[in-house]
Formats: sequence, C-alpha cells, structure tokens
Amino acid sequence: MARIVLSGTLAPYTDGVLELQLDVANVRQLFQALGERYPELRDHLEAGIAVAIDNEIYQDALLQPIGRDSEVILISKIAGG
Amino acid sequence: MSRNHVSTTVNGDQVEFLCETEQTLLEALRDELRLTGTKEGCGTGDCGACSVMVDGRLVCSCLMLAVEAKGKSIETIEGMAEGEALHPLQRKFIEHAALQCGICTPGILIAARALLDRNPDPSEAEVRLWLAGNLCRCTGYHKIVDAVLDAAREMRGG
Amino acid sequence: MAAMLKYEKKDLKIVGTRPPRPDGVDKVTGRARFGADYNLPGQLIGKVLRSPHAHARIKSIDASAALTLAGVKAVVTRDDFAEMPDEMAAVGELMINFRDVTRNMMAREKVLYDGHPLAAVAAVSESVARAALALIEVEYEILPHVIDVVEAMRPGAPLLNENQYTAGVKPKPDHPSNVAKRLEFGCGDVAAGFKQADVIIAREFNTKPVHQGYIEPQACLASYSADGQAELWTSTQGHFVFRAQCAKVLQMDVSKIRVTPTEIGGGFGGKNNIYNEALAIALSRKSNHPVKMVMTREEVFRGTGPTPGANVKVKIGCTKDGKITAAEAELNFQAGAFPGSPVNQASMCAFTRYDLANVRVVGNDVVVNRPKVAAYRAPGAPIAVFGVESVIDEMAKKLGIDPIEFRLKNAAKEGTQTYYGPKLGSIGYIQTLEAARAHPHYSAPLGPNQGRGVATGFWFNIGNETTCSLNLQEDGTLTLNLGTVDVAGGSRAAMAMMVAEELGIEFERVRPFVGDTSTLGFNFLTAGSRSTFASGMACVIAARQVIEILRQRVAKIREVPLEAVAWKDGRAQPVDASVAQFAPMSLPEIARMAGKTGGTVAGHAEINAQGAGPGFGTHIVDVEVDRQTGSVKILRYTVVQDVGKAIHPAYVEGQLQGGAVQGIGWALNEEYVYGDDGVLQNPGFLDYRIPVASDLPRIDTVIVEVPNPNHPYGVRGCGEVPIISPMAAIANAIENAIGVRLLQQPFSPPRVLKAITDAAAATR
Amino acid sequence: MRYEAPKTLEQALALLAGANGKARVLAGGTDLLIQMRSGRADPELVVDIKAIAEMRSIAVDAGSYRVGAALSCMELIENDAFASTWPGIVDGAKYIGSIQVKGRATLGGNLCNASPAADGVPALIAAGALACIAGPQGRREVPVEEFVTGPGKTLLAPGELVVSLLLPRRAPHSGDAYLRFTPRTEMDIAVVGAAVNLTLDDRGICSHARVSLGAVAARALLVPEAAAALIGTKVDAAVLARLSAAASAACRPIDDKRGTKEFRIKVAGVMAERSGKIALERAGRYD
Repeated sequence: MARIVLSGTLAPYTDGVLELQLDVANVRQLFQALGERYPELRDHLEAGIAVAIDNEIYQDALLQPIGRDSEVILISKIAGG
Repeated sequence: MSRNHVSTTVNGDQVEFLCETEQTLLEALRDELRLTGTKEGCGTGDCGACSVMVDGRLVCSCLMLAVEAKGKSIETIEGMAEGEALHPLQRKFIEHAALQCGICTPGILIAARALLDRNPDPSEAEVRLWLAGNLCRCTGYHKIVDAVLDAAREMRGG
Repeated sequence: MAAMLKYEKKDLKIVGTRPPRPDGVDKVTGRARFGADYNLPGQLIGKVLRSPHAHARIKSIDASAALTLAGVKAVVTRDDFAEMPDEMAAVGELMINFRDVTRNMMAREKVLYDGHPLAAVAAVSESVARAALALIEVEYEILPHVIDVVEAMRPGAPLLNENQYTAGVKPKPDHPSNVAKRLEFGCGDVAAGFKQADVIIAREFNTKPVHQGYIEPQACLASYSADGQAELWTSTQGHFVFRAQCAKVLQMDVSKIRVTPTEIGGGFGGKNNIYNEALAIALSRKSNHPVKMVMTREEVFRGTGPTPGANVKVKIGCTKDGKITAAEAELNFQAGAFPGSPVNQASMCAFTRYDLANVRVVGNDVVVNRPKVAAYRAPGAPIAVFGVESVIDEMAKKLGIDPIEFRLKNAAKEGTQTYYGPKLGSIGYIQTLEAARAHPHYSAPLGPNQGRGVATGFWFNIGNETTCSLNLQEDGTLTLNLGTVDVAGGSRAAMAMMVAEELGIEFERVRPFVGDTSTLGFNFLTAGSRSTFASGMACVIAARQVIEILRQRVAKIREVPLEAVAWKDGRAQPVDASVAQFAPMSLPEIARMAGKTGGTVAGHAEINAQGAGPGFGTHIVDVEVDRQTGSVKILRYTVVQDVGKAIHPAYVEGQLQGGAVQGIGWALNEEYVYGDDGVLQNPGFLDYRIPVASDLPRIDTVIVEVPNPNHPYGVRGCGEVPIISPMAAIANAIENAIGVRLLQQPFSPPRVLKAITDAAAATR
Repeated sequence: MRYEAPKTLEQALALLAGANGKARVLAGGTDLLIQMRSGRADPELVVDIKAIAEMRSIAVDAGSYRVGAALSCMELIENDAFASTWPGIVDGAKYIGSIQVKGRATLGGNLCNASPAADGVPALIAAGALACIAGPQGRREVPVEEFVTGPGKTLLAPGELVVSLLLPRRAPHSGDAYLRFTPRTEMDIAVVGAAVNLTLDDRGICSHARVSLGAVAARALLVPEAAAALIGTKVDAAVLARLSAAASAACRPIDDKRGTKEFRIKVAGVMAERSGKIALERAGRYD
C-alpha cells in the first residue's frame, strides 16, 4: 500500500485527514480512489493538484506508476509567468 | 472626410500618401506606407519605440502630424542597413544579445545612430542619458549599452 | 508521454556557446512582424468601450446609435457571448473558470473595475470606431467599490460577487465574502518552535500592484469565414491556450480555429490569457470582415492584468546562535475582479530556501475592484519574499551574524523537507550563496549614505505539455517546428543548439521556427521558466529519433547490421573497424538518398515533460540614499543564480539582467495609483515609472550550474528567479544605508523621506 | 480638422482670427497631439508656426536674447553662446522630455501649455524673461510670471499667440540654474522645480536675485522672499539655508499622484538651495 500525504490546503475537503494508505498503481487510480472517499476533493484533484512520487514532482501525469510502498505527496500545481 | 495629400522623402525615396489631418507620422508610416518597422508602444512620446529621424532630428513619430512631413526627409529603421550590409549598430546588437523581444529595438537603433552621428565617442553615462527616452523591458539595458559602446569603438576604427 | 530524460555529462561543442539568434536580423532591420504588424485586405478596426466606473450594475447597453453611424460594421456586447457555468473547465491542461473568463472579456451583470470592457465595435477606420464608441449608451447603477485588500476582507465590505463563499474553510461560511479562497500550508509545530526561539521578529508589509510593462500592447487580427473557420494572429505566450479559450467562449470546435503566434513584444506573464482575441473573432463573424484590434497603452494599464498588491505578515523565531526555530506568514493577495491570484505559489515560495522544521503559511485570495491579475514572472513570489527576506535580514542584524552566513546556517539543500510537500532534490542554493560571498562586490567599500543588501529567491520551474517536429530536408539541413512560443528569451536559438549538439552538426544547419496551432499538438504556455527545459527535452527526443532512423537507413544502404552503425560527429560511421567496415555517410549524403530509400527522415515529440529542477538565486545590491529627498540610487547590482545549465549563456545573462531590473522598478517606483473614485490615475508610461537606462548601473551576473538530473543537458530554467529578490535586497540595502526599514513598496522618494523623518522623530 | 503652415506671422494671425476660437497653434506638438489623442483638444484648425522664420530663430541684440517661440529645445540647447549666458534656462530645456521630445518641443509651447510643473518656465521667470505676444490688437510684452494664470490657463486673448521670449541683458558675474526633483532620472514630470538667478558685485556680494518655484502651486511662482534672502549677502551656507526656508514657506502645493504636500514643501527648499549653489558657482565663472 502506498503512503498518501495531503498538503494542509486540502484538509478542509478530507475532514482533516492528511495521511492515508491506498492500494493504487498509478495517479489516475489514486485520484479516483481519493475522489470516491472524499467527494468534495474530486473537483480539486485534476484541476489543481500535482503529485510528488518519492519526492519527484509530476504534473498531469495520470498514468505515472505508483510503487507498492511509494510515498505520494499531493501538492498544488505550479504555473508561472 | 477629406484627406491630405503628402509627398515626402522616406529613406531617400520620394513617396506620397493620403492621410487624415489627425493622423500622426507614425500612423502614416505604418498604415499608409506599410513601413511597420517603426513601432507604437505608448502613443504619448514616453517610450521611444516610434523614434525616427526628420530632417536629421531624432523625434517621436507619434508626436508629429503626418501632414507636417510634407517636403521633409524621414529616416526609419527600414533604411538603416545598406542593402545586405547591416549597420555596425545592428550587427553589434545581435552580437551582444542586446535585443530580446525586439519591439524597442528599431527605435533604440535609430536613437543610438543619432547619438553616434553627433558624438562618436560617448561615455557609458552619455549613452544611458541619450537612450533614456527609449524604454526596454526585457534587457535591463546592460547589453544595449555594451552594444552601442562597442559599435562606436568599431565605427571610430578603434 | 510523461517524459523525463536523465542528465548525461558529456563534452559539448555547441551547448554553452553564443551563436546569433535566428530572429536577430529581422529584429534589427524592422522586418520582424509583431501583433500590430499584420494586416489583411478589407480589414476593419475593432475598438473596445470600457467602464469609467470601479463598480456598477449595468442597467442597459444601447448600441443602436453606433450601428447607424456610417462605416460601423458590427457591435458586440454581453448578449453576443454564451453564459458559462461557474465551474473549472479545461483549456488544454489548464483549468479555468469560464464564468469569470467570459465576464472579464465582456462585462455581464456588473462592471467590476475601471477599464472593464462593455462593448466592442468594428468599423472601417480607427476614427470611425472611436466615434462609434462614443455613441453607445450605457445606463449604470453605481455601486460602492473596494480596492484595498485589507478593507475587502472586512465584514460588510462591498461585495463583488454576491454568490462567492470562501472556499477552503470548514464549516462552509454562511455569508458571501470577497475572500474567494483560503489556503494553509505548514509542517511541524509552530507554537512549539516559537517557544524554542531566543529572538522573535514579526513585521507587516504592504505592496501595490505593478504591471508587466511589456512595450508591445496587446494586438491581434482575426478572420472568420462563412464556413465557420477562424484564423487568428496574435501576440501571445501560448497560441494553443488562446485557441482553447477562444473555442470555449465562442463555442467553436478547437480544430476550426487556427492561431498563428506573432513575434511577441514582451509578455512576462501578461500575455497568458485572452483579452481582445475572442472579441475580434466575434466581430469578424458578425461583420464578415477581418478585424484588427490593437490596445492603446492606456487600455493595457486599465484593462490587462497587473500582478497583485498584497498585505503580508511575517514572523520568524530564531535561537541566539542563528538557527531558525519557527516561521509563520499570512499572505493576503488582491486577485482583482475575479478569483485567481498567485497566492498559492507565493505561499510555497515564501520560506522555501530554508531548512525549517516548523512552518505555517496562510494565504487568502481576495477579489477587489481592480483588473483581474495576470501572471508576472515568478507570480507572487517577489511579494512574499520581500517580507520574508526583510525579516531574515533584520534577524541576522539583530544576532550580529553576516546576512549570507545567516542564510547558509539555515539553507535548504538536497533532501531538505519542504513545508508544502516533497523533499528537495539536487539544488544549487548554497552554491549561489557561496558564490555571492566570494564575489568582489560583497566586500567592496561603501561611502556615506550608501548601503548593501542581500536577498535570495526560489522558483519551482515547470515542465508541462510540449510538442515539436524535426524534419531532415533533402540537402541535409533541418527545420525544427516548435509548439512552445519563443517569448524572446531566445529559446529558438537554444532549441536549435540542443538539436545541433545531438546530431553533431553546425547550429546554422538547424532552422527553428514556431509553428501555428494547425501544425502541431497542444503546447502549454511559455511560462514558469519551462521552455528551455520542457521544449528542450522534446527537441532532444526528436533529434535522437532522427539519429535512430538515420542509423537504420544507413545499415540498410551499407548492408551492415544496425549495431555496427554509430552516429558520431554528424556522420554514420562504423562502431569500430572490428565489427564492420563501411564508408561513413554524412547527413547530406543520407538526405539526398532518403526519398528513394524509404522516405524522408523526421523526428517528433509530444511529451508532458516532468522533473523540472528548482532554481535559486542570491542578489547583492548597493544603494545610495539622498537623505534630503528620499531618492534611492542603485549603485551596483550583482545577480548570482543556479540555472542548471546555460545553453546560451548570453541569453541567460539577459534573463538575469532583465528580471533584476524589473524587480528594481517594482522596488523603487512602479505602482498602480487609484483615486478615491476607484479610477486608475496613472495609466501611461509617464506616471507609471518603469526604469530608464539612466536610472541603472550595469547588472553583473554570475551563472552557477548545478545540473538538473532530469534534463539531458541539466537545464533548470532561469526566467522567473531573477525578479524575486530585488525588492527585498533593495529594502535591506536602504536599511543598511540609513538605518530605516521600508515596509511598504514602492520605496519611492516620498515614502523614503517620510520614513526618514518619522524615524528621526521617534528617536527624538 | 484643417492644417495650415503659414510663412508669415500676419498670415498666422489672420488664420487664428478667422477660426473664432476653434483653432490651436502647433509648435512642437508634444502636448497638443497628446491632448488631441485623448480627446481633451478637438480643434477645427491647427496653425503650424514652424514655417515662420521669426519664430524659428534665436537672435541676440546688444546682449539681449530673443528666442523664437517655435525654436525646438534641442536647437536652443545646441546654441553654445546662449547656453553659456543662460545655463539655467538650458537646464530647464534639457528636462523637457527625452531627446526625441526635445527635438520637437519648444520653450514657447511649454509656457503656453501652462502646466504648473512646466520645466521650462521657472528659469524664464527667474531670468526676468518677457513673453512677446502678437494678436489682432498688435503686439505686447508680458513678464513670464504673469503669463500663466492657472493650470492650462494663460492671459492670451482670442487670436493671440506667443511670438518669442525676450531675455534681459546679462550683467557680469551672473549665473542661473534650474533643478527639479523627479523619481526617475529622466522621462518624468517635475514633482518640484526651483530656479535661481543671481548677480554678484565685484566684492562677491549678491546685488540682484530672482527665485522661482515650479509644481508647488497652481502655476510657477516668483518668490521675492527667497530672492531677498540672497540679496546683499555673500551667499554663504547660512544664507542658502534661509533661501531654502523661504522657498519652502512660499509653497502652496497639492497632494497628487506625483507627490504629497509635505514632500513638495520639504523638497522645494532642498532644490532651491541646490540650484542656488549651482547658480553661485556659475556666477563665479564670470570673475
């Protein structure tokens, strides 16, 4: 099971839960699982969330594999000037 | 609306155009003569992107009526290179990476040439003061000043 | 493909040199065509009617008189654009709320700021179009307005959107608010951290909005034909993103809009979103003529996005020996008339540079009656960093520790845990601090009323969607079609250099250009310092594809096994004599035979680049303060930055110098000045004071190169970082010169002189 | 809109007379064109005076300069003889916009535009210049300090125009200077401007002085109290401090986007003191 860590920004949508274990093989599955568990979180996931899988940041990489014991941190997407 | 007939000299060529009295020289150059190398950045004489020479004077073409061009001699960026051969300032601007987006470049080149025509050996401070009327938002001016000083050196044969 | 190419150290022939940019000659001869330089036969001129009020309900808009004026061909208002639901929708890979996009483009129920578009006309000439605007009658119900972020947050403040409830707070608020969103980042236990502190410093800062100040006003030309196809030429940082936005608001198929990016006369984030583009297409559709729309400078200031003004509170706790134990910040950002300030990124940039156990950052995204903010170079970061680096400087002084030494004591390095999520990878922050400390500037003597300041900056840098195609032409030269706009930093040169390096040929044999939206798949904006990193990665992939095909082709032609063919120095050659011997083939030789041996050779890449490497910078500035007038002169400036790898060092220096000078303008004189009526008072280059050549010294640069492990040449990106530090560095230098700390940007003479007099009065 | 470029003053006056107030005089155009673009000016006739020889010339008669109203600032700046006689007036001309703007802008236009912050005006007032006016009723001469009556307002009657600026003969041991304060080094409107013109006698005592301030009131001011602080003294540090105080005391500024009252009052004194020093140094040159 991968260790999923949410940034404080998302706490309001997960009743304060900031860390959980999920059995997911890639980012798409992760977003799906989180969306089902926390419906309020769903809109935010694809809209504004990037993931750091074992400290490597991925934006818009739904098919990026997630290892069995990976640590996945959800962070806000970055744009720029 | 009756339009004014203006015949003038641009980069050595006799040209004629029709313009409304309200039209500026900049608008006439760009819209009537299709010489779009001269740019509009503000329309109020605050950015220098529209700099041209009129009878040997450096002016903002956005602050001159097109009808005033009658019988005058106008020089724009399109006339700066001699055929294939770039003016030393043009070459040095490329060499020194003195341009980025390039919107201010024609005006700055015209202004810089006007400076070197009257002062072939300007100090850095003199270059900065002379070019104060030409805004550039990309470069921070550093490489522009280098390019002008280097072109001056070359033109002096130094 | 979510791509990530690892860094390989190798000898370089072209990368790292300084060849002339492909767009250079056109730009010095006036041939380069910018947005306003395009024209079509029969084109009309489009002009926009803008609100003179900061906040008003639109009771009616009557354009009938304008339509009867000779030469007027079309008028569009809110009625010509579909209502869009209040939800995030995709534009390419961006998610935007199109309810807001349509309203910012053309006001609907209310005008929300001075300069808000209400109607657009297309006419046979500029003068007729202007006359027509004057004939459009609008009936307003004036509403109370609010432009200050702190006032806008107060209960009872005039509401811009009566249906907006603050997101990110639990339980869901029962009153609507101008605070669109509340964010919170953090790690550790801040309260405990402050308990461990021997010294705690808390300060409050305020900044004004500043404009990107590109010299080329927005300009576009649209042509809609009866078969429902539209062509658009526009000055943009992302023609694919503009196409997506136009398609959505005009309810057209994406494939039916073809957008050609013109040369762009500066953007810096300000040309990331549509303003006139959809209006021009709508006017063309209605009038059956091409329509050209060029903004005046006044329109640029009143109608396009500045960066937010903000209220920033920073609190830092530290032990006697200089270890930071806790850091806290509150960032209240103006979003302008619609939500979406960069407070999110600013929150993440605020303290990232330091290795901190206990951090809490709260950000508020607040709507006010000002133009909707747009991105500006490292969006939001300079504002947060102004506050943080000011307090860091004050802390170092209080503890009697050299400011660079103090930063080194707390510096982030590889493996440092960030408070917004992941651990940092390989970074060069410490290297920039050490290079700055070793620079002669840092130890040069100072005169009376002169001071020296230091500040540092961090930016993530990003990757995102990028495409390109590389075609080998029949004479052995190559054309490189790029989908990521060259916003003038010189990325066309950098891309061609990387391709030439891969192929082992001369730079001049690769001709790069930016293709229109019909020639390639979707590309993200040129923003976030992504172009050389992401587009560069795509170009390397395409070049390696070409090499692969060339090897296969030569193996067939020379009838040797593929493994026997190596690509070296621009030629296919035997791996070594023992494996096979055959006459090497040069690129032109293969190119000539390509058609007859299976078709022309091309490589292409459609990637979503991952693995961007963060950038860090350290700035040193010397100032002299005129105590009698409050005037601040920049005497000397040095930018030290880790760029990963400088593909074209001269263009990297240009980014560092240009970014620093934009930061200097931000610090000293740039600001939006509004009257009590909420009307902008300085919408021009005379009273909106961007730096001129005589205001400035030379800007020294030191390029640090700590390779990004996730790019074949180690590129990180360099455009954003240099604008982050100047405001703080200059505030610190002023304090060092006269012992007075500026808490309000800009540090304009009246403010500085007042600070000096107030300080003198306080000590008396 | 009609455009005319008469060759003689008489023709120009006739054109103005025939336009019953709907005409505007075009000299350098650096203010007029901006007003037209923004809609603040919408003339039916524009009378370009640059073809009139008298108005394009600069003449000196028995040490007294006559500066044509249509002479561009660059032409004036490049006139070495004038620049060494009236360096303070040239200081002012140099501040009028960029090189490009100065290639067109004129002192006459700067005066007639009647901006309280006009950089060309304080030094003219300090110099004791006269505005030479021509109109339907013939010619008249008015001290520059009386010419502007308020922001954008002058005492020009309908059909009148400024032909030239007349400067008094220069006594030996005289010097003048103009300094302004702006946030940027160039391309700005004066937040405060101060001009000092003084003459020293053979013993180095100030025998004559005029001081003028710009951008601190509805129009550029002549400040006799500030001049009084100089006259009869050796203009030492203490005197310059009194000059500074008198200048600040004379200010009647407003708060606006370019500066606060408080700031303008303080800095007016600073500018006056600094230009006093320069004027003194320049007067010394005549020893």
